Amino acid sequence: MQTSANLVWLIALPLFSSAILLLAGKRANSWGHVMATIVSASAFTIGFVEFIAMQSRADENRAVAQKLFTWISVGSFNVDASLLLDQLSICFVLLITGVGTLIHIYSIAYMSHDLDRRRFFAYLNLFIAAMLLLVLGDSYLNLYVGWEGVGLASYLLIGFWNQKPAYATAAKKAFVANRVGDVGLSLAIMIAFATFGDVSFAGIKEHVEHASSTQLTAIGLMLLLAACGKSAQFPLQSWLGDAMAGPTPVSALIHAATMVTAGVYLITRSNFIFDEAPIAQLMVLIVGGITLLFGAIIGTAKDDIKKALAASTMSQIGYMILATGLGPIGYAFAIMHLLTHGFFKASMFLGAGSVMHGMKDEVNMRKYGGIGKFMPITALTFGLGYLAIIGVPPFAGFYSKDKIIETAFNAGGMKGLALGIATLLGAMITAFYMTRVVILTFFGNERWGHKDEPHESPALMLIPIGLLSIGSIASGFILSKGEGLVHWLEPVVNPLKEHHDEFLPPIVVSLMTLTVVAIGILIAVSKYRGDQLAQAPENVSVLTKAARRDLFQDDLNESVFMHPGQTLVRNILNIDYLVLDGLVRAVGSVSLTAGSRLRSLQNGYVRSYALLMIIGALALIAAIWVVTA
Amino acid sequence: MLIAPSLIYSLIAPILIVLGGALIGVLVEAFLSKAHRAAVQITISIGTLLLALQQLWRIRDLSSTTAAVNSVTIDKAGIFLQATVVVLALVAVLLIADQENFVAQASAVPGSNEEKNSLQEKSQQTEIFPLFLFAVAGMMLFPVASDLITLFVALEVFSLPLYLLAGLSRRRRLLSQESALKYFLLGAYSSAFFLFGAAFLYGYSGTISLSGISAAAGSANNIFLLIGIVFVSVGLLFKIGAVPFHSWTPDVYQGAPTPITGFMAAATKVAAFGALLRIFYVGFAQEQTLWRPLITVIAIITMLFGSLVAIAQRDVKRMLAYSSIAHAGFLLSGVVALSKDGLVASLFYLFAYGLTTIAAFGIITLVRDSSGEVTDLNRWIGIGKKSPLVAGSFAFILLSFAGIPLTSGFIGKFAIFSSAYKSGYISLVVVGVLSSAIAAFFYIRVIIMMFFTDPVNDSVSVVIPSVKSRISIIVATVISIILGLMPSLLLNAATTYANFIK
Amino acid sequence: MAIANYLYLSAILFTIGAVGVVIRRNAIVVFMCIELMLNAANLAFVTFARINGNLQGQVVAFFTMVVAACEVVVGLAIIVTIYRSRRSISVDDASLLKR
Amino acid sequence: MNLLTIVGVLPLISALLIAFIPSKNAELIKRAAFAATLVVAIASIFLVTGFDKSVTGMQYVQSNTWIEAFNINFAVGIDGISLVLILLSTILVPIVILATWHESDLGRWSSKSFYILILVLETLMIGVFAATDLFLFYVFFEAMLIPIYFLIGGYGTGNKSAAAVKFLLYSLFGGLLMLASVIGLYVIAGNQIGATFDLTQLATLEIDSNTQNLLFLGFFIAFAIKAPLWPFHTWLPDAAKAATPGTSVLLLGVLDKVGTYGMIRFCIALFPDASKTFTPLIITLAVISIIYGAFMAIGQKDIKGLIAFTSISHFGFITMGIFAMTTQGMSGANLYMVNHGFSTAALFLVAGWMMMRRGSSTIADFGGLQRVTPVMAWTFFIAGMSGLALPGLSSFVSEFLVLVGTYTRYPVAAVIGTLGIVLAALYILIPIQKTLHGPITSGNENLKDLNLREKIAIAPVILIIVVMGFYPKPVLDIINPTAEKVVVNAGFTDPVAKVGK
Repeated sequence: MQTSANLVWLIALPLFSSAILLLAGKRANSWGHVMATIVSASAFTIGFVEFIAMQSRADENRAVAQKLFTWISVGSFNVDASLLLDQLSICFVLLITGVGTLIHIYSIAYMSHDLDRRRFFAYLNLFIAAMLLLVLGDSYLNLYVGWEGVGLASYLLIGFWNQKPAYATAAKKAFVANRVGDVGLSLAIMIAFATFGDVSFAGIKEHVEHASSTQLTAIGLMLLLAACGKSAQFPLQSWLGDAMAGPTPVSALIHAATMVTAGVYLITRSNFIFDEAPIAQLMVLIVGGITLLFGAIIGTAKDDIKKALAASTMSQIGYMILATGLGPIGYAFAIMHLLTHGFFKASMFLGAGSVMHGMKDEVNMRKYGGIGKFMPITALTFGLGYLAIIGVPPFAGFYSKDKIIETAFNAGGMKGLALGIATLLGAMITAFYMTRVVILTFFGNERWGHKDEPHESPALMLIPIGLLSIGSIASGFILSKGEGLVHWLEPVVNPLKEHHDEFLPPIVVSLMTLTVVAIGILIAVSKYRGDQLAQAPENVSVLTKAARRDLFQDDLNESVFMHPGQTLVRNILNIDYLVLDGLVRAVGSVSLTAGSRLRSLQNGYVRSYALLMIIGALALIAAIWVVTA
Repeated sequence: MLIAPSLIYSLIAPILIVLGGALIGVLVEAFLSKAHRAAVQITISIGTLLLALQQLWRIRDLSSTTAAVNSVTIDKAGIFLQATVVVLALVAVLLIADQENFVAQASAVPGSNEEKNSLQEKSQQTEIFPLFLFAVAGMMLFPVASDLITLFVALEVFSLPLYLLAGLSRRRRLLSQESALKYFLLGAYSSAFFLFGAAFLYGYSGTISLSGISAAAGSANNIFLLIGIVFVSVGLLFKIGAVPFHSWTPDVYQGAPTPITGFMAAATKVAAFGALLRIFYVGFAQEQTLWRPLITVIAIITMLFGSLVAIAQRDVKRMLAYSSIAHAGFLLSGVVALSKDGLVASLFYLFAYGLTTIAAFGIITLVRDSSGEVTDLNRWIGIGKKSPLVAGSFAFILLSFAGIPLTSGFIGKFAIFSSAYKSGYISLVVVGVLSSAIAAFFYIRVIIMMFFTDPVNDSVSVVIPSVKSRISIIVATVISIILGLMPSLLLNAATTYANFIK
Repeated sequence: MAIANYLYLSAILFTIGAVGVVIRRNAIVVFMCIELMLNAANLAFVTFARINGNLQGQVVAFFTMVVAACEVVVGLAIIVTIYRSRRSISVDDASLLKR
Repeated sequence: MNLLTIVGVLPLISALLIAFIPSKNAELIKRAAFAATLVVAIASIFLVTGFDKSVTGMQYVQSNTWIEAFNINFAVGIDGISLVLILLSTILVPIVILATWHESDLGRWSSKSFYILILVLETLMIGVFAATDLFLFYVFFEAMLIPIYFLIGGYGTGNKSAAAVKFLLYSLFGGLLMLASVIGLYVIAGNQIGATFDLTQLATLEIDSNTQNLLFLGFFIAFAIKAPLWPFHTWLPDAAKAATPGTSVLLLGVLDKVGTYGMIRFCIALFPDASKTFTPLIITLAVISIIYGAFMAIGQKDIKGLIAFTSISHFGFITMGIFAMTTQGMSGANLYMVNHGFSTAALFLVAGWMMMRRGSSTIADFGGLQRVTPVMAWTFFIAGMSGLALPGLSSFVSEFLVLVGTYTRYPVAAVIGTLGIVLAALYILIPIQKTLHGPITSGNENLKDLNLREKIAIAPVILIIVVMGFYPKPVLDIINPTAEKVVVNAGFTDPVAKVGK
């Protein structure tokens, strides 16, 4: 394998930059954001250079590696800190640094009024570094470092305005939910080590066929748990909505485009395991299917524009996860959807941020309305993202989502049918809720209830949005052209080992998709056409109520984990004091009591002392008598 | 024709020297004017003790079973024990010389004018010195006595003066007199037991010599032997304060003048354990199946009882009394061990414990208020602040009692328990460590009171000791510290001297 | 008369003395009980001397008498002092030291 | 007298010298103490340079007769395991002194006695890790209690004397049980190979299984109390709450390590068979400790109590790693001891500063510190992250090694242990949210941020935490050979991966 000394800089640059910004303190206030952006852009440049170099090499030589140092080496457990840049990771590198840089630029303007902008950029850089480590690590353990690193960055950014208790809580919630997933990842690594004696991708891949399916299934399920945590998949999805507490660029970068897709990366990266573990793969499909509907349903009821988008993200990642569960052919489509989604969702989030920027940080869409005419560019770019996500050709989403739906149907049998219908249904709901968002925000009556008119955002914000919009228009076409991405990824995911019969011709699937999308749009239009109230209606269907409450996932978590957990803690506190410490204290008090009781033998009377002596002497005689007799 | 008994004077000279000193002391009382007595008596006491020590050093390598016909056996262990008694006496005599603790006129009724006058005249009851020397002589004789009659006589020679000394406290005289009465009555009672037991041993073996008793093993009437062993044991266990023959200990320790308590607690233990060891190692070694389980049980009860009851004490002297009971239990483990190791351990333990004990009681004499010594623990609160050095020394001594490493007490415990373990008495070791844990509680509580509690508005103060007391306390404490750090100094000696000849 | 009877007598005397110490309050009487015990031991010694056919026991008896005399001296001194202080020789009154 | 002995004796000599400085001159005493410990720290680093990593036996060996009668020697020497722990101690002490410069001012006694106690304690800490004579170890092990006892009782806060007593009595109880076992071992050695306390010789004894089990228990209970392991832990929270932060650092960071160190050095090395017998039980206790400590930590209202219980959880990990009997578990546990020392030090020192400034140790009394005292908040945050074993920080490496090492032999225990990872997030993040985040609550508006001295004190700790997270190799290289040897000597070999290499 080729080596490259550049890889480390991808991570080191943003990492150092982050450290410098944090250590320099206020001194860096004036130039911190600039440096951070430049660093991010440099990382993108490095990535791009590597990408060009990679393209120029033959398929089998495209991957490059760099060993930095021996990290942990104990007995047979040897993990090097080494990086691997292959066809799969380069996609991510470009996405992360590319979208990342745009969002850095956007944030310069977006955060310009925040006193802590420097800290914000430090966190952003930290995130970039961690995320790059996640996708560049050549072993599960290296990945794990990045995995938790992005969790940390996410925690810091969600809680960026942690002076608001709710935001701080949201950050904590995200971290804890992610940690639950992390347990899965660490268990997967342990099982992998116990099974293969190795935790590197290459090492495991080499021996995967010798492992029993039980072990592989276990590893697969644990990896899936990890993915659920990080990618906000059912049943660990509840943190994502709350994570919108972070500044909007964060939502765009971390909670839409990159970090939350790490689960997809993980499963794709572990394709060699999932391909040999059908049960785990089935679980992936089920999780993906449930989440894509779950997210979509939640999306229909949210009035907070960011939460609506977050639900959409959840749903879209559900698509990707589902695609990874479809086996070899699905990985490429998952990655493709991941990339296109990265563009259009980021663009929409930034658009939402732009709207908020113009609307005094108002997030409630019920208080929007008719903003399109005040913020035409934002509206336009948002619209492009909208068209992309609902899958209107030739926008990006059409190519990627259509492929997933098609592949889902092609899974065959009842499974294929169920998955196909689920994905179609998801597409319809997506069309519905996205249309709802667009109508509520940009069309209709003005409901913000104050005199100040919304204003368009500065160019520094609009340019990144614009660039992302181009991505939402074109990326789908580019990536799918000549099955480019599929072939590009082939060396990593070994696709097309088996070939399914086509359940339906592709064109039929596309038409079906377009039809349900149109139905979704029509329903939304008919429902939200005309003037809307500034308040959310109260008398709504049970389903809407449920969706507003995130389908009761929080309530479930609270009643199943949190409240029993709190009760448990209280009880353990009592047990500790009353029983364990109580025993210790009892030893003390028993000794004391015994001492006081025995003390009363000493009553001060000589005669009783003498009696005690006689008794003692007689007892001795009796004892000897017993012993000798 | 009468043949003069063969006496090896050099070997019994240490005892004779002390007895001689005591007699001279009596003469001094009779002939010297009051004003000079105290100084002379102190000089005589210290002088005789030093002389005795010097004589012991000269005979250190000699031994004989017939030092005084067949009644006294001078051997290595005997010499070690005698030396221990003399050294402890030397340290103690300096404390005793501090007349502040003693009654001005013993015969005066408490609270009477007579007493006030004698106090004003600063008269002193200097008879304590000859009494003290008699006691020392008895204690020196006790562990080397090798027949029953000598044992009995020695027992009485050291006990009778102590009965008197216990009643000579200057303050709280009623308590002091009471303690003397109790000590006397119970002591005499236990002597009667001892004597009765001795009679049966004689009946059993036809001889009063320990070696003869040993030789008669298995020959005759077991009932006699049984009664003999038990009753003789009762007498000895009484002296060491083993449960259930301990009752006198707390009362007498508390009531007696503190320097006497210290001397008694240290030296009596040495003498009594010396005799106990000799009797059991030499006289009853053949009947070990009979008495070892018995003494084991007594040791266990004694360790636990002493430690437990000490927890509930509020008076520092009483607390140390119970602590000494617990230590008697530990020491009994060495007796049960019935081995050279056990003997070495016992010798070391006795010396180290004795010194520490005298230091402890020496320090207690320093804590006073206007009406004399303060032994109520609640009033010891905060003396660490008033006098860190004294409190610190006391804390060290307590830690030594508790057997914390780097103190002599720890080495002693280790030696004793390992000898018991080696002889197969693991139960003793387990109970021993458990009761040490219990015991640690009350030692540490005193440290807390001294150091960690703020002094309330109390008139208790730590007086600056007289030169004599100071020397005594410092010597005892310093030797304790040295023995903790370099126990080899004494352990090697104990190893060399751990030998009873039969 | 069988020689063992002397031993029984000795044991009975000892028991009387031992029990007497426990049940009598007067310090003098208590003290006399102890003397009784010593004499019981003496009787035993003499008896055993007879049984064993040597004189050691007899000798011991003499020593015991002397020692007992010394004890009387010391004991009476203490009892008298107590009496002077308290105007009582009940051993039960001397029970300030306890617990 | 070799370097090891010099390093060990230096603090004691310094203590003696400091005793001659008049108490009034507190500043001079502090400086002298700091300088002395700094010299010790530097000298101990030279121990590493002279340490041959390829040798698994004891190095810097020195043996002098101490108590001839029992064949007790002043025998010291270090292998990888003890070297890193000695380093931990010697590095932490000057940091603690610097960090808690004014801690002694409020005590019952003078600063002088405080620093004398600290220095004496340092000698004992080094001694306990360096002793290769069982008796000598025992002496250090027990003697160490006394300075800590006085440090808690004399300079602590709150219910300090009760806590000090509880600590001392509990530890003494364990120590005395151990004494019984020490005696037993000594006697058995006397019967088999002649009386000795030499560890390598004691390891060759052949002891029947019943006796071995009992002796093992004597040692183990003492160490379990020291560590402390559930259910012997109840003294620790009290002691940690009452002690000053500096004392707590030494208590949790170094002294408690003696417990886990003892398990390796004595329980396993001397009684391999009994270790095998009791392993299931001990692993169970360890797992309970992990979970229980975490739950208790979540429920704590007091910062010190919180840190104490997190430590109990962490000691569960360490114990689990030790008794997993794999090289990963053993090395990981060892590394964990070091890492936990530093991260607890960071947590406790910063918490100490927070409490000193706020005048309260109740978590609820703080709020919004991130905006009032950013540097302090950051150090607390990083320490907290190390406490929850965030990858990239030192604790992660060790925790993961322990888990992976345990999994290969006891998968169920490891799986339950990983739950601790989630709970760790809760017990760290909840207090972080309450103290650092949220609005600035009243009483916290005017807190001062760290001053230069405090920054200098905490910087090396943070640095070590970060560097050891990315590059633990130097330490692992020291530990590995010894750890492997311990596992092999105990009669274990690592489970082999089922497929692959």
